[in-house]
Amino acid sequence: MHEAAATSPWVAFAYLVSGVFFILALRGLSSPATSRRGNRFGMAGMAIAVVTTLVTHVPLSPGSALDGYRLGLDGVALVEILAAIGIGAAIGIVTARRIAMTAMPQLVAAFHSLVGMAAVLVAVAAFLNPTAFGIADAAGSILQVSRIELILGLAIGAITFSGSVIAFLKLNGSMSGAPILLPGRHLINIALALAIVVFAVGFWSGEHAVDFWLVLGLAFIIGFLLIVPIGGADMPVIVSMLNSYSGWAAAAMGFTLGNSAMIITGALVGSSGAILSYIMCRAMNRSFLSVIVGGFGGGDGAAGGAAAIDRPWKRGSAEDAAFLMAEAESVIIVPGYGMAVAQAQHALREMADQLKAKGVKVSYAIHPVAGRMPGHMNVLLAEANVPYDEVFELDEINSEFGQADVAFVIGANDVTNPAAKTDKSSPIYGMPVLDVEKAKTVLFIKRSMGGVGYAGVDNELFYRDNTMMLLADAKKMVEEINRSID
Amino acid sequence: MHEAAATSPWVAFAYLVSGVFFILALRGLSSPATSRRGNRFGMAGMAIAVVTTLVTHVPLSPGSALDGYRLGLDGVALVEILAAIGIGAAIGIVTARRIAMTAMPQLVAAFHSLVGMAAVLVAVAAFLNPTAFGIADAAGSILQVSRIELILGLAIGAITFSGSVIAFLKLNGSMSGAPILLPGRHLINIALALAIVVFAVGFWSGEHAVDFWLVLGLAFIIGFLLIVPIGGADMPVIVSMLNSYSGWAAAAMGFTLGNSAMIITGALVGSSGAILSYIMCRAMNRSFLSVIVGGFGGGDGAAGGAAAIDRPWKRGSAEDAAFLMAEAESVIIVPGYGMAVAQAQHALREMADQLKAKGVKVSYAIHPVAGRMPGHMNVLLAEANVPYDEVFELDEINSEFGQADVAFVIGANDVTNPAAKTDKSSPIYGMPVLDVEKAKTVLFIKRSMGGVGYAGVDNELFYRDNTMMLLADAKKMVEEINRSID
Amino acid sequence: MDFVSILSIFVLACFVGYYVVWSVTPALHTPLMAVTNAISSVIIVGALIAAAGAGVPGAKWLGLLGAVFASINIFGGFAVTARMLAMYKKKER
Amino acid sequence: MDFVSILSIFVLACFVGYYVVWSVTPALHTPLMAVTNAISSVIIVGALIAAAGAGVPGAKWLGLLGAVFASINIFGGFAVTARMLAMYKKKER
Ligand SMILES: NC(=O)c1ccc[n+]([C@@H]2O[C@H](COP(=O)([O-])OP(=O)(O)OC[C@H]3O[C@@H](n4cnc5c(N)ncnc54)[C@H](OP(=O)(O)O)[C@@H]3O)[C@@H](O)[C@H]2O)c1
Ligand SMILES: NC(=O)c1ccc[n+]([C@@H]2O[C@H](COP(=O)([O-])OP(=O)(O)OC[C@H]3O[C@@H](n4cnc5c(N)ncnc54)[C@H](OP(=O)(O)O)[C@@H]3O)[C@@H](O)[C@H]2O)c1
Repeated sequence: MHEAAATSPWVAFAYLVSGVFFILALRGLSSPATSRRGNRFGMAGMAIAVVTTLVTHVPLSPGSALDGYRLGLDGVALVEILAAIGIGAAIGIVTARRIAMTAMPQLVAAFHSLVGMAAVLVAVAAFLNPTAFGIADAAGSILQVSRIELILGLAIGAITFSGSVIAFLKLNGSMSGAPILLPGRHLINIALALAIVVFAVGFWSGEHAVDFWLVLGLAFIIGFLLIVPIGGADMPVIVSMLNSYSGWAAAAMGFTLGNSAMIITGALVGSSGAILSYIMCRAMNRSFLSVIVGGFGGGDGAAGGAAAIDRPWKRGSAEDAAFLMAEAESVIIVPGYGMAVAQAQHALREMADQLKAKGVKVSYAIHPVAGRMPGHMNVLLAEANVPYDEVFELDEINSEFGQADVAFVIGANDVTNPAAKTDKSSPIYGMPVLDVEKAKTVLFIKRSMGGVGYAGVDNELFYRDNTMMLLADAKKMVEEINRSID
Repeated sequence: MHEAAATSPWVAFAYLVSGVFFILALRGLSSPATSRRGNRFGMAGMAIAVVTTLVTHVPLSPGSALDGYRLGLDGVALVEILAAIGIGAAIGIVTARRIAMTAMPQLVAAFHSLVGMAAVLVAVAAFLNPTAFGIADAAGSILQVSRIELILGLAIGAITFSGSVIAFLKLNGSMSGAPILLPGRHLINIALALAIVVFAVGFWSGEHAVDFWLVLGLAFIIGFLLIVPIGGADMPVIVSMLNSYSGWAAAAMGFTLGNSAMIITGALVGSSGAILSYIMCRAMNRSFLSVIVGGFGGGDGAAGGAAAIDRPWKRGSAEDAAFLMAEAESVIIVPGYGMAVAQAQHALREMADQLKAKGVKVSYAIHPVAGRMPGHMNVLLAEANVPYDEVFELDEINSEFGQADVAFVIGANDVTNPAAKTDKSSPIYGMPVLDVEKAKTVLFIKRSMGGVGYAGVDNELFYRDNTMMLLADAKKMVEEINRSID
Repeated sequence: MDFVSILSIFVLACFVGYYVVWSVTPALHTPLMAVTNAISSVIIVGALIAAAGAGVPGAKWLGLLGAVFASINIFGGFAVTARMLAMYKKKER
Repeated sequence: MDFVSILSIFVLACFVGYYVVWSVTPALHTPLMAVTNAISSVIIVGALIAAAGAGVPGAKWLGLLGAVFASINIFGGFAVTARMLAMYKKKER
């Protein structure tokens, strides 16, 4: 009965519209001006999908199906469903309101784990009640093609879940960011993966429950093992990869249900995650494989590492910096991960305002992997009310450092390191970097000479003649500078 | 029987692959380096579609269907089919080999008329023999939804055919390029369009043959009437629009046959034509509507028009030009329609070679609507072996005229006219133009001071102090310059 | 829908996804991650079907739990995206 | 294929077409016109079906004629595109 309703052309059409709205949602993100409308398209698409499903899958009280929908409506079940949505909505909205912008990476990871878990729950439910999903044959056993789709959705969902949980814990600092390297982990992972394939095939051929549950358990474990060895700072690539997985899981469920909204979404999200991972790897000049294999990036520059402190360098004070910038014609601000950690974006905006009031031309240069997630710096600057037309990508602004009086590097490190251009032995060799050293003066805010960036390498810029180091917490330093400019 | 074969999932899959190959064909055109592989994808996609159709629609001799395919094969019909393809192939390949690159606009128009005619023939055949197309119900009459698709394909095909024939005749010079303006033509066209709609609805509701033939006849007529009032020089927009139509006609037939290759192709071609028309209109700063309404562009500057010959201007000789350019550090060549007419591209390439041998930096600046069809100049320069990395689009090069010693304008006019930037009353006001006037010296090749460009307006540049007019046929002038450089 | 139709939709959607994501401006990559998260929760459709299905109570409760999780994501994802996007402003002139 | 599947394919293909055509470099717009011309002759599928259909000789002959026209376009279109594309060369270094 449900199936008859679900295959009405209008229902399929509604899901198509929903899918198209999702496309328009992402399309809106091609510019900040259209992005808000895009987000509304996304909400509308989701509303269409949910309402369509509620209408075509009204819960019926047992035995009453013959009376038609209206009479047989199972009111309790409907209330339960609406309550479930309501509870989720409340939790979601409160979280979204409260979260600090600097905590975005964790939030995204946490949300992914929920998508993964939801996919697992749906797959298990479909396994337990295939008739409700219209994937059972007359004898009540699951169609073979649906079994493949189901087990795929299950495994991907489980990996997404446990992987995202680890990513969340590492990003949130609830777990050490350092890579945890089990001995023989590659062998263990390969064995697990093979086992999953074997049991999946078993489920496909025989529909045995035990195969189903084994796949579920092993997928949880492999998701955990795959992510644990990866350093906290590599997590954004992983989060993006898991995002991609959650898309493919949705697509697999879409195949099961013949639902075009889910298939389109799956393809969109799958591509999005894959492309963002690719962009990050390219901008870091690392192969995706080297990220997945893990062991890189102890996290947050805690290492201290190879800094050669015996070379001479110049230390500056907030007053020096204020004087230099107030006299300058143009200042380019280069924010990095340290700005996010220090939450210095608001103070920074005030500084820029003061400088602009003095007639200084201020612009912001954003490296594609500055910070710890794609677009991280842009969101923080936007939060501090920096207009987005003062913020430039690497390609747009890199040629302008030569004409700038001051490059103001705040909490960025790797993305300015000239070793990437010259030193073939450097781990970041080949990564495109911002040419801050071409500015007349480079001001560098960081907390200590010993602290290194994500890649754990020393930055030769600190010791240049035209560099002045401002050693302090980014927010405190900028606030001091603000007081000195008058 | 045919239908049973046609609905096998493998057949649908083959058509999907064919459609994907067509996507990859267009995708290849995103850069010259990948374009040849793209074209091969296109051929492969077409081969898959044709072979799939031949295999699933083997001609059977009447009455033998029960014996199965192999026994009942109608050999004569098969030979006829292969012969038809062979004849088409021979004509097509010979034409493609022989055609001059300057005649591309005509060729494209001629090819479009054939697509339109093929669509008409297929629609008529489907009307005469609906069973073969699997669109007949048990009683032998055509399904209602198929009637809509059929009549749409028929009308669009017919309009594409007759419109393209006129476009071909105008572009080929077999018919005057001047717009032919019937009195009351808008009323006539509206009446015709209404009549087509009425008869189409009639066919949809009653399946009367007379409605079908009336739609066909009227569509031929309206295609003719719509294009006749449009000036020869506006034809490229029209050809592109007809290209778009032929795509939608293919898509309509694809709906009829449930064929994804045809649907995907239809959408690709439909978008392509529409986008190219849009690009042309935008680059000319005209609305699509004003093109469609017609009456613009008497063609080929024959008009002579408003040239104010009483203003002073400087005339140069080939020797002057040769001297100036040989001494220059950088020369930017701006080709236009006149270069195509004079077939001066080869001579121009030699000139550039000679200059480069003297250490002059030579580059080419191509305006999006230089010439008479999109990408026209690029093909001609490529024909003359100009490497494509010396050829730049408007956006890429426009800022460099300021540093150039010589802007060498050969047969271009409108695309350099500064009136587009300053004179609000000019018909080309608002169209983006090449800033040739910023070069130290502007050399202008055209045949006469009286001759104007496509838009029929005078160009104030001719009278500037830093302009030197080289009045002659473009090819002859360049050849003379070549002799003078030594 | 037959399998080849679904496959066709999927293949074409992958092309669309590829192009649409590459056209997202890098400045909005963080909102992109948030919004893809929200839309991938369209998996709620499956959860709702399970929750409405009669006969197997276990499946029903799993469906309800799935609906809770998915709607946390949906509402949270769209809300946080909206919050971020509201911050992107042009210079006032 | 049911109508909604076909419609879905069409809608998604329109998105793909939009993006794929905008990504064509302007220097190759003339080859683009030629190659779209060639692929739009996939309408030959309909002509071949008509030509193979038994019973109605008129339809058959129209199909054959359609096949001639379409294959002029197919072979001519791809050949002229190949000829043009062969001319686009990089600087030899
Ligand atoms: N954006 C992404 O999507 C992404 C993804 C994965 C990996 N990554 C990697 O992350 C790195 C980003 O480069 P980045 O230049 O932004 O950062 P970075 O190279 O990691 O450097 C951060 C700098 O900020 C300083 N810092 C930390 N906390 C601070 C505070 N409270 N006040 C002032 N300074 C502080 C650190 O030095 P002190 O400790 O001395 O203060 C360090 O020099 C790249 O290597 C990139 O490959 C980025
Ligand atoms: N490319 C497209 O897709 C497209 C489509 C539709 C319309 N258009 C329109 O076409 C125009 C193209 O601009 P354009 O600058 O390339 O050309 P144009 O403005 O039409 O000017 C052509 C110039 O070439 C000269 N000329 C003609 N034959 C010549 C010969 N044999 N030797 C030397 N010179 C010759 C003409 O002057 P003389 O007569 O004095 O020699 C004229 O000044 C634009 O207005 C555009 O809007 C283009």
